[in-house]
Amino acid sequence: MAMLHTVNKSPFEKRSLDSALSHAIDGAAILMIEDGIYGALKGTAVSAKIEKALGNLKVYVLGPDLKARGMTEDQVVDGVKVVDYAGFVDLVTEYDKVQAWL
Amino acid sequence: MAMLHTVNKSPFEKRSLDSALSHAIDGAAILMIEDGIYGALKGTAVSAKIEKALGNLKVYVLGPDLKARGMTEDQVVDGVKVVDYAGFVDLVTEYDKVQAWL
Amino acid sequence: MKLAVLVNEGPYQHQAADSALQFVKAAVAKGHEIFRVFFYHDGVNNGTRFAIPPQDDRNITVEWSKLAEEHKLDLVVCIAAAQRRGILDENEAKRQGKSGDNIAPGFRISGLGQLIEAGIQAERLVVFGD
Amino acid sequence: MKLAVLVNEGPYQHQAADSALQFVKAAVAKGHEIFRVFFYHDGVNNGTRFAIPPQDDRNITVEWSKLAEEHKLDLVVCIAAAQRRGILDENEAKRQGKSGDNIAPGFRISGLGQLIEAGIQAERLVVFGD
Amino acid sequence: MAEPWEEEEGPVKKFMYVNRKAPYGTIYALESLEVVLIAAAFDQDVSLVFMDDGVYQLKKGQDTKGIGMKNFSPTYRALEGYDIEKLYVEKESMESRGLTADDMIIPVEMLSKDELTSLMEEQDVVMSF
Amino acid sequence: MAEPWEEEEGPVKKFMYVNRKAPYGTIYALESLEVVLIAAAFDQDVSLVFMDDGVYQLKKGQDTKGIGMKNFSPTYRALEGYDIEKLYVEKESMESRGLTADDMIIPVEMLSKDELTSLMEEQDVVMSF
Repeated sequence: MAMLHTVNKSPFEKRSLDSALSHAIDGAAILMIEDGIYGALKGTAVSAKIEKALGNLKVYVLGPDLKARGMTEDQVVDGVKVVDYAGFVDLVTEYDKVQAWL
Repeated sequence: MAMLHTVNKSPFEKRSLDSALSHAIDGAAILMIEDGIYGALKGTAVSAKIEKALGNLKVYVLGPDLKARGMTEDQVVDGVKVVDYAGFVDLVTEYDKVQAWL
Repeated sequence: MKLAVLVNEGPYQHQAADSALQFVKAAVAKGHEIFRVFFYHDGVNNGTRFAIPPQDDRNITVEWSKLAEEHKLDLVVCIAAAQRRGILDENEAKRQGKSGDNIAPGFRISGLGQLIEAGIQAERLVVFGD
Repeated sequence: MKLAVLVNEGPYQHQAADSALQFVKAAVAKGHEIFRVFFYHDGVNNGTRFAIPPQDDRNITVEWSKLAEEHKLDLVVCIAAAQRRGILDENEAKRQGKSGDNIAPGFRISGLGQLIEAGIQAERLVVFGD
Repeated sequence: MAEPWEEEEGPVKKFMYVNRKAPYGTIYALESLEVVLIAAAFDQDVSLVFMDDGVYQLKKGQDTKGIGMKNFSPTYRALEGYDIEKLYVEKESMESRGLTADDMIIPVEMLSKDELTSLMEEQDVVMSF
Repeated sequence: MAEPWEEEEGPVKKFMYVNRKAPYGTIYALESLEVVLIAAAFDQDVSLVFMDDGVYQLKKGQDTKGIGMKNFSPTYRALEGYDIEKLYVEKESMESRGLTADDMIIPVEMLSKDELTSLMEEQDVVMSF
């Protein structure tokens, strides 16, 4: 399996989501955690980035971080999968390695 | 005098320069310090932002931060003024108030 | 699977320490081995026993200490980063002529080699930071 | 002119503390009055005397302490932020039942009201952070 | 007109607290709120602004149980009791994030970027978190 | 081919250190370098990458006297002595910042974003600062 890329910052504040997306190969995964979850939402000025990324990447978002920020699963872009911390651990073991785009 | 806006982050990493520029009135000043100095340089993908801002704003960059990062005064966009810490203090007293776009 | 975790920020200011803590709890619950948790940069501030967060808030350092005791976790604070930021154990305090130390139970201070070793020995390294 | 300074980050991890220090030095050199330097968020970590940076690097806390002594600066560490992050003076340590304190000379621990007062009394407030 | 006993307490300054960070990812939102609660005791003219990712601080329905942190969003509802009534959100920040007034935990006044910029210029002290 | 005494020391892993932050504004560049210097003693396969604002770490002519901090950029020149010879900068990061190979304090190999992405996928461990 390819790499798991984690993104923990809001795409409205920092450019790390762009860096992650442009360095992920086909079949790699992006996991949005902490303030990174704002990048996974429908109907925002950056939603199109993730919609496009879903063409060749798996995209995940951390549910507990979503809920903490008052966002629900149905606000997430279609095709983005919601995982909990146990799912985060599974992703880490399923993919070959992890790169944190801090 | 209007407000002095300080920006301390690289415009390639964070969006705080954009926020500062879009909330500065005519006659206000922008001072770029720390990693913010990268926004003051000629020939980069973001130089046009400052060139445009110079139309209605005063733009300053902190010399010691410029030199620390290996940049020289002649690499700064024409019209941007280089100040030292004493000049920073002067700007703080000349303008009515200071807003730090952290 | 054998996992290692790197924490680059102190508690409270950034969520990194919380995220790392939740991740480690979930990994342990799934039966994975945590080879080591390494604290670098401001991450060393996770290891001060002097912190007293408000009573209605979590105490991140106490949670690390408890987790370490329950699951025999190896919590390593980088010595160089700790010196810069004022995290001391008894030995370091004596060696540096400082009056007292502030390291929390379950944490130990050691060198950066422990991070590289974690990278070699563990099958995955997961990094939490700003 | 009467100036106040707010420092929101700890030393070393971010340049904020260095910038604040250089700014205060320059302001004092120009004859301005520094009404107060207030340390908030991780900024409270400027006030630990336990830090031992490498010998070829600056010691930010020692520089604050020296500056405070030379120019009678009022260096105030926010009590709530300090409790969260493990910065204690003798009183606080006793009150909280902690073994020892780590506050550096020239710093005092006080409430957030001191920041608001600085905003009221000073003619300019300059903020340094991440 | 200021009453005479108010005059005695010194000048009333216009303080604006600008919140530009999302909650929980960093502590700035929470510790900024702690400043504002203290500020309320000083009888100054206080405004709170939420712009950029700061608008997320007021999102309804926050539930932090899963991340082990305290949900401090109910405190925003208490601000009125502290006589802090000038709360503003920036329209452009809301729109680019797909948020509307209905998403907010408390009623706030929506200002355009230009209106907010003007208001900011009227202040004596701006503290940004 | 590995020599027999190298075999004894356990597996050689491919470690990549990714530097994405500018120097001095934050400590990550300096403390990342400290990791790399220690890593050199472990006989692993080490690569250093400079991308995004990390390319600024290698800018020639750094002079930190005015900010009171230590100029650590000469240490990059010492990396060769530690047998750390795989240094890469990302072409796209350089170009958007108006930098060329001539601006760099040491000779580095310039890789395109796609080449760098492939190289990153070949690694066993990626540490990013």
